[in-house]
Amino acid sequence: MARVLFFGKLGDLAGGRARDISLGAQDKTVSALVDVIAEEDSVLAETLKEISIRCVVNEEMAGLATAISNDDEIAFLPPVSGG
Amino acid sequence: MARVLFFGKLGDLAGGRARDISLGAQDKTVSALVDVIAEEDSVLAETLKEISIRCVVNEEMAGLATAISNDDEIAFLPPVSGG
Amino acid sequence: MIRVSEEKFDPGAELSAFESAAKGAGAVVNFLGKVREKAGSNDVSALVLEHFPGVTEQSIADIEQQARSRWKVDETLIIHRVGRLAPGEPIVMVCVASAHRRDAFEAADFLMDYLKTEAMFWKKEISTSGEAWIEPRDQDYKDARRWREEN
Amino acid sequence: MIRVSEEKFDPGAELSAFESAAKGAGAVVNFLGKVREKAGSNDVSALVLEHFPGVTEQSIADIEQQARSRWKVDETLIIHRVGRLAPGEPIVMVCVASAHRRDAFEAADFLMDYLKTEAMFWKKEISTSGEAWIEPRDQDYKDARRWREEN
Repeated sequence: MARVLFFGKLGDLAGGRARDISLGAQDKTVSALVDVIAEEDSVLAETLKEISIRCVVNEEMAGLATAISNDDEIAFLPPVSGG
Repeated sequence: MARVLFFGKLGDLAGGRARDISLGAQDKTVSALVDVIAEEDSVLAETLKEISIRCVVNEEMAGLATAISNDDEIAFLPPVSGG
Repeated sequence: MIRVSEEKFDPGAELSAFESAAKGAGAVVNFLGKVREKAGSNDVSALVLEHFPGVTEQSIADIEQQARSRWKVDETLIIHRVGRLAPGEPIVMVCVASAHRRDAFEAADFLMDYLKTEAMFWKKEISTSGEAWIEPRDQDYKDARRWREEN
Repeated sequence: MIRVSEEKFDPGAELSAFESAAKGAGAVVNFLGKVREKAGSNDVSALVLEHFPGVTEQSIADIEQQARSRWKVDETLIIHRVGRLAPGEPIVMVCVASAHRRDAFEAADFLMDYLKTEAMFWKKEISTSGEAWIEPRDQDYKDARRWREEN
């Protein structure tokens, strides 16, 4: 199972901050993960592909083409706002 | 007697922060006061006339031509340095 | 030092500890950000701050490192709260100690601009008009760009 | 508020009181200046600050008024010590509370530049190399001029 994290407004949209998702053998990238999510929640999946959303895999900056597996933690980050 | 105040390095030069000086009937300006001071201490008097020295009479900005009398407080201020 | 925590902090006590420790620094600049009480005409009831543990701290460490490479700074302290905050509560505090005040002012100003636009936090304002995720204002992005254009 | 006094002050306690009183201000910027411990390679033993009672307070009030006319500021606090100060002791503290951080940063920065070059204080540094009256550095005058040229 891949651990998928949704921050900020994405957590509200996903109905939770974390979700465990089982990747099939053919699901080798972040883009494929988004397609898996789209099967259940197309609105969330479309939002995850927006240009303003950043992706972090195992705490490293990543993109839709980044390779992932069931051992990874994939986080989706909307625009940040500290202070 | 006019009350004359010397601040900062001028106080060190004058050997004191305040001095009471009796102005004669002809001593009607700050410039005349400086001349009275020059009789006893020409080095101090020359310094008081330097461009960087400001003069305040009764808490109002003044100059060498400002009129004064024995009831006044005349302060000489070197460049300020706060903070 | 960097501290990201759900715990309330006391700005006065933090400044005391910081300035006592910063021996020899002539100048200390401190910024304190607090939860506002009004959002337009609506009363704010809470601010909820999320972070990404580990990644957030690293993003702040990167920002701090940039400040240290650009200005002569003796000590820095960055405190940022997460969780649910009430109006008027301190959110963020940045302290910079330096030999001269220009370095301290500019480094603190830079740190705040970058904390606003680069550090990994997300915040939701809960007010009488509902809930809203807050993103940096155009002014915040403009402020952050100053440090790129000028240098 | 403006306070010129021989009494030591506690920066942490002052910040606490200030930020609690500044209800609703989202941003508080605080500058603290301390007596340096070294003058070049010489150890500083004391700083002696003179002022002109009444006139000094008025000169600070003028500076504060300028800041308030240029930036949106909720509250300001200016504390300045006079008399004999030991190395490491606080000399000056400026606090500005505002709705937004740019106003608070710029007003505090301006206040310090003007306190350095316009407020009626004179200071003598006593170090292992003797006594010296300190005048603003060229950098201080340059800093103060920024506010004239830019606006």
